[in-house]
Amino acid sequence: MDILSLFIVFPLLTVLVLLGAKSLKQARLIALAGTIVQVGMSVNLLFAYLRERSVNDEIMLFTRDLVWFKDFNIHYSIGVDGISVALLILTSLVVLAGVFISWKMEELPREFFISLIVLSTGVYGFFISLDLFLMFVFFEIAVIPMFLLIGIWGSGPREYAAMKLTLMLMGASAILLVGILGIYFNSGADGGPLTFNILEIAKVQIPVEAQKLFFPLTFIGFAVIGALFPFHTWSPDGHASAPTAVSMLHAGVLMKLGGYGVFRVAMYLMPEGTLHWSWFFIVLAAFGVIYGAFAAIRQTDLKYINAYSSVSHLGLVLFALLMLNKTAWNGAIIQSLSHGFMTALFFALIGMIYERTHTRDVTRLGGLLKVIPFISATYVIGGLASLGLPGFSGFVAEMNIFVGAFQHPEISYRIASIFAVSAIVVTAVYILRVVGMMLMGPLKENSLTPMERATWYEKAGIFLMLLPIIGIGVAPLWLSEMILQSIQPFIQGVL
Amino acid sequence: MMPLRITENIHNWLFSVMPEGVASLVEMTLIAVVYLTIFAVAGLFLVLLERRVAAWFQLRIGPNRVGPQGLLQTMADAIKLLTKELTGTEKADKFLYNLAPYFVIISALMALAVIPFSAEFHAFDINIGIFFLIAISSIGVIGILLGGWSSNNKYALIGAMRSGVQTISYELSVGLSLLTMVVITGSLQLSEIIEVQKSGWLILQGHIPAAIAFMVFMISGTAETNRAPFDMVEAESELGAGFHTEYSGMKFAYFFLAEFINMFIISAIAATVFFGGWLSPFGITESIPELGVFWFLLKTMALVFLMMWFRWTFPRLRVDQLLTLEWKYLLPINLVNLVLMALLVWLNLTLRL
Amino acid sequence: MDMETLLLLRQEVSLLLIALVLLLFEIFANDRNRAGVVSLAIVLFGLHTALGFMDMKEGELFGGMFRTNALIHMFKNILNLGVLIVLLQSAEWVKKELIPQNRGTEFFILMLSSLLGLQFLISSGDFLMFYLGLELSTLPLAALAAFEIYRMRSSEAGIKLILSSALASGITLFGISLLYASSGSIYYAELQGAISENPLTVLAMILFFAGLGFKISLVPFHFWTADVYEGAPIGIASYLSVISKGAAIFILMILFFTVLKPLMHLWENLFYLLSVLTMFLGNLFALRQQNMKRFLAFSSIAQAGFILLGLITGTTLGVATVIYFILIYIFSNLAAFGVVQAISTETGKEQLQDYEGLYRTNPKLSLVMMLGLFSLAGIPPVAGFFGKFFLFTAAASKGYYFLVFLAVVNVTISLYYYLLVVRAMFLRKSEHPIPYFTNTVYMRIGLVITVIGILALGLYSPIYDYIYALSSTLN
Amino acid sequence: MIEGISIYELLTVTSILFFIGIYGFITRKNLISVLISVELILNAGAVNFVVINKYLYPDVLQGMIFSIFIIAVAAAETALAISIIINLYRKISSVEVRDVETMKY
Amino acid sequence: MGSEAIIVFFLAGVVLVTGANFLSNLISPKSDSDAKRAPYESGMTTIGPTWVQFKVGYYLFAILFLVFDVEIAFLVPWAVAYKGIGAIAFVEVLIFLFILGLGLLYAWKKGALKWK
Repeated sequence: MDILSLFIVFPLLTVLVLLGAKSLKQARLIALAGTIVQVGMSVNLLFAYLRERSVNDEIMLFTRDLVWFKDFNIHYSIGVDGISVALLILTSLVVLAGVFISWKMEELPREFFISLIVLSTGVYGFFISLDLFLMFVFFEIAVIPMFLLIGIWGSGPREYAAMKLTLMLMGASAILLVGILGIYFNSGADGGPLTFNILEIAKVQIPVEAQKLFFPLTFIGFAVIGALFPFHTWSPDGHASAPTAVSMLHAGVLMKLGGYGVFRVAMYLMPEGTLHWSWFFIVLAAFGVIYGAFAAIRQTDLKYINAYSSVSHLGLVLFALLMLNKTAWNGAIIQSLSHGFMTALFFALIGMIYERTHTRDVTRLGGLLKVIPFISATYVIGGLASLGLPGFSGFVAEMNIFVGAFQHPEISYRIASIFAVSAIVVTAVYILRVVGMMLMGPLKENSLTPMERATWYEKAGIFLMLLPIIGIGVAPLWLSEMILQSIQPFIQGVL
Repeated sequence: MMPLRITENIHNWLFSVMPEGVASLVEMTLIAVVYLTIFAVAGLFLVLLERRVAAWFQLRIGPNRVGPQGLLQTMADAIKLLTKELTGTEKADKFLYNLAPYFVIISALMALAVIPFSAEFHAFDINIGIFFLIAISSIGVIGILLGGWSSNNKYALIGAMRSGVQTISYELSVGLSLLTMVVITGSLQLSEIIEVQKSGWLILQGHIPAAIAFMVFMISGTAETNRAPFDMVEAESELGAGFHTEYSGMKFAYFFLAEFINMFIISAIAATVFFGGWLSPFGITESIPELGVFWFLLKTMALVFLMMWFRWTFPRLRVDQLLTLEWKYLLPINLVNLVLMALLVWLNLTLRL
Repeated sequence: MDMETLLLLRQEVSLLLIALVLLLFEIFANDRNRAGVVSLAIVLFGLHTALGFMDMKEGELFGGMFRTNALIHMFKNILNLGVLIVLLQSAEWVKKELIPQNRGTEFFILMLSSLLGLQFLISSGDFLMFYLGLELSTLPLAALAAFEIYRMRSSEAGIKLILSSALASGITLFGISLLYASSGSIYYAELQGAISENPLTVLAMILFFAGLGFKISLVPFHFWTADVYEGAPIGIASYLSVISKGAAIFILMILFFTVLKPLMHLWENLFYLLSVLTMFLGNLFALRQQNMKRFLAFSSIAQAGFILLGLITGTTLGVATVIYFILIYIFSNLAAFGVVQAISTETGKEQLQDYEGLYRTNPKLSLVMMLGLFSLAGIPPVAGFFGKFFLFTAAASKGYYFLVFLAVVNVTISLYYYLLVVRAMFLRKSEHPIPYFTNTVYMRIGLVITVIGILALGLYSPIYDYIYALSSTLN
Repeated sequence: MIEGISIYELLTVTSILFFIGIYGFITRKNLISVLISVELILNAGAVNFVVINKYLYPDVLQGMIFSIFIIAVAAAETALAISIIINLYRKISSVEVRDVETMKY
Repeated sequence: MGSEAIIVFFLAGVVLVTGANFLSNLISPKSDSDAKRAPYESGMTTIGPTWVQFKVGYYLFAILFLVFDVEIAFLVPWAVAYKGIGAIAFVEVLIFLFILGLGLLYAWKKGALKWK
């Protein structure tokens, strides 16, 4: 078993073991053990990658290629570069944190953890696959458990939210499928064999007409899960109804699939298509950034605030990717990671607050810093990271993005960048507003009841998220280097 | 060869004096008239015969007033029927009510067309003769059903339904027993069937299975004509007159006539298929083909007499007995018999003189 | 009538023998041992299915009326397997409903006769055999649809099925006669070179298509589908939805890809149109169904629309993907129907709302149902996804990207109503859920086979490779 | 072959028969009438086969054989349909189409 | 005579019935009364509708008849061609009749042949 296939096989084994679990205790212990091993695996992968990278300058490392359907030239083809490794680590950490946060999952615990782990399997698979077909399979595997997770364990209009989320994402994947088929049938170089392999397609020049046709399909297909405006509407509803751990995973990991897919498939394989369409999607992305920020101001529900801020932040990721230069891309990927940790942290904290106060309405909360100081303090830290305070990951990401964006030679792109930058100000407004209303000030009725301090498992979850935020913020170069190295071949391909 | 030459002579004469189209038209009309005459005469004669035979069985004299030996009795009956009022029932389905006689008469007439009276006296020597006969004889039952149904009379309806179930049931046996004989001849054309019999009547050629087939055919043929002992269709003690209860006068006469013609047809078929038709026994009059008609009629009348004999020998069957007889005895026997005959032909065990 | 002939006819002869054995059993059975027919039939048919996997030679019989080759043989095995599952799933119903009425054997005999018809249909080498197969497969089904004689709806289903099928086959017949008029033969082999485009042939083709379109329940001929599925016993509905539909598609494919190939530029457009109509209509009507059987009926109409995507290609790829899809579709749909059957037999409940909270009382059944529905919807990693993906690939290989786009839109619509069922089973809680019950051995085996099929068919690629290798023999 | 009548006339007759059948199937309100309409269609097909065989391809009897089988199948179809209709009639005492439309959409 | 004979005989039948009907209408007396038009029911007024529902037995036999009649339709060509073919035709008809015989047995066992 190679180091990457383990990421698919091990979670499935965990699921099998979980099937035998009889009670909450057993289930969560098995899940915890499984996810800890996953974190171990991803950290191990990081070191193995760094070791291998120093001697090997292939685009993808640890590749493995097995023929699956030979008539379609579908392969089980996997491999990673720096970007994938970083995202894998993000995933494993968020999943582990999710298990911690769900420590008290009373209802159908076994099924809950199974769904959670199946979801993570889909995400792992997506990040490591080099075959479009395989990638698509994992993409859908990652989406479908969301239906059950939100539908069964969610709150509020959970059925509606689950249905909306699933249908929109599956609809997007359906559009994506057309795009993938388009790529596939144009992947044969001069009548050569057709292939789904990303690296091989990249070597072939897809006809420009085909690129112009299939780029938007592929792009939208992926970007919907990256909450591109106006296809973002599933996201706030989904977040609001989902249970805490699911929100974390969803915003922290699942939405990253969009950016990653856009980057790795749409833009990498169809550079001419990218150039042809980028203005259009930049407008959408920039609009999404601003729209998300302003929408967040208007919300009173904590989860909605965070959801719209996700729309805004991920809009920034797509925006940066479309800027088509190294710095912006670097920023986009760091933003992905940073947002992943940050938003997961937020959702975890919101979950904890909700558990204690039974409301997510900011206007009904106040003075929480006095009663639950640890949770409140971490919320402030997360908020500061989110609005891009230097020293935290958000700053590094947004800095890179805006620097990159302004490097773009065309004036119209710069104007768009200015608009996008202005969103930062709005971000600061809504973050500080929430902090001010909820954490400071006098205690309100919902905050009055005596509250439990953060438990050990909650703290564990929080620290898992907090450390990387600070880590990236303090020592970004280490990460940047890894990413830039991986971006290199893409730069050559696209620009 | 004299009497048979007549047709040819007439044919030649007609075509010599008239244009072709008119000639053939006239010829056809002639043929139709001849057959209609046969139809009527045979019907009248058979009715008379029936009455005389019945009387003979019951040691009475039977009709003897009208004409010499009562020969004109049925003629008088016919005229009487012609002058009777035609009544109808209220709420009857007028169209179907009037249509029904056409069915029975036409089917009987058409069946008559394929009967070979002799080598030359054969109006319609079609290559699927027997098949045609089976087909056309099943049309008659539609007339009966229509008549019964459209009369708006319960007796008529019940009679018709009984007739339907009986006729279709026994039709199977008729068909199968004829098919059994076709296996020997390998042809459906009646003239060819007779040709084959020049080396021995089929009942002799096929010996045991042929005898079985003959018996089955006579039984089911009797049943198909709704004659006693299979006449619960018109069981007067139960149903008035059965399906034609509401028919009067001439319309009643059609059914009556058709029934007797059908009896003649059944006998004629049996005579043709089993007893060599117009062939003389052992070829004794082979040199005089004019006697063909005589032999044919002789055999047919013998079989008609047999059917009349049945009537005064067996009691009427109940409907369940009737169906049991067909479905549980005749049909399985027939199927086995068919296989037996096939085996016989395959192994070449048929008798040839 | 030598041994070799018999070996070519092996499948059909063995089916016929089973039917006759069952008939004999029925003739000599008494009230005490009558229930034994269920086991007898299933065991015999299981043997038949197993023996079917032996190799078979290629050949023709009756002067080309009947022909068989590896591809046809394989498809017969697929049908056998499907029917075996149907029989297993219906066993309990037969025992409960039919045996006391003394009508158990007939169910099996009619079912096997219908299968026999289908096998002749797909083995046909001329239109006479084709027509006979078509009718032999439909008529017993009409009898079966009306089998619950004490239920009005069953009779209604029966009469609707028989009348509309007779209409369709009549139209087909007329089409065949015109085809015969234009080319002078009813043998496929002789027709193959003789077809040329002229108005008569085109008319003939369109009329001919009607009968098969009816069996596949494509849109202008779909009216019977929902009513029949709802009224008929569930086993029959599932048979109609997968087995007879699959066989009809198979023979349609053979005919259009070989005999009617010269008219391809015409039927391409026909299929295109019908595919779009069928998908949309099936899906839109399925959205509003509350009865599980009706719901599955419309879903199966929609699935037929998807299958046309593969038929439109006229290539080996199309053949392989269509057969592969049918195979998967058999397992998926039978899984769904199996659960409906199990629940209906046990409790008599067939409405969607009855399924609320099913997971909490009958988790295994609802998991099977979920797998089946996900497979129908085409969600990885279950087999249905692979089937659909390959079908779309086949269509895209001919450049029908827009059609594929419409199809994926429909996949999304269909996902909605499949999720409605999942929602009822998993998300909802009910005041009166269906109580826990255990299934009989037969039903379990029937469901387990479908689950294995659903899980294995997609991930285990040699099956597809095998089908593809055989498909290349068609053209 | 019938003298003086060409294949066109015969095929016209069968086509008319066919379309009468279709029309009847759609418009008739009585199940039996619908059944009869269907039979008309089948018979149109059967006659077609015979006519085409006789006029166009008299050497081989494909069409004739076909028509025999059509008759057989039509008989089976009718038998079955009638049985079901009888069963329906015993339940609802009607053979009207509108009375067997309990299931809709 | 050719196949037009059949038309001749058909027309002859039509002429016969129509002519006799015409004649009879001409010479027969005509009088009308309600009693005359009443259906005959053993001298009683009729009870209930005439077109009563029939027992299913009739239809059962009709359907059985259909089966065997069609069988005959298939046996006819066989019987005609039998002599020229020999053994194989014998075996085939044996199979054919065996299956049919089983059908008959089945109907028997199921009580379809019983007039209840």
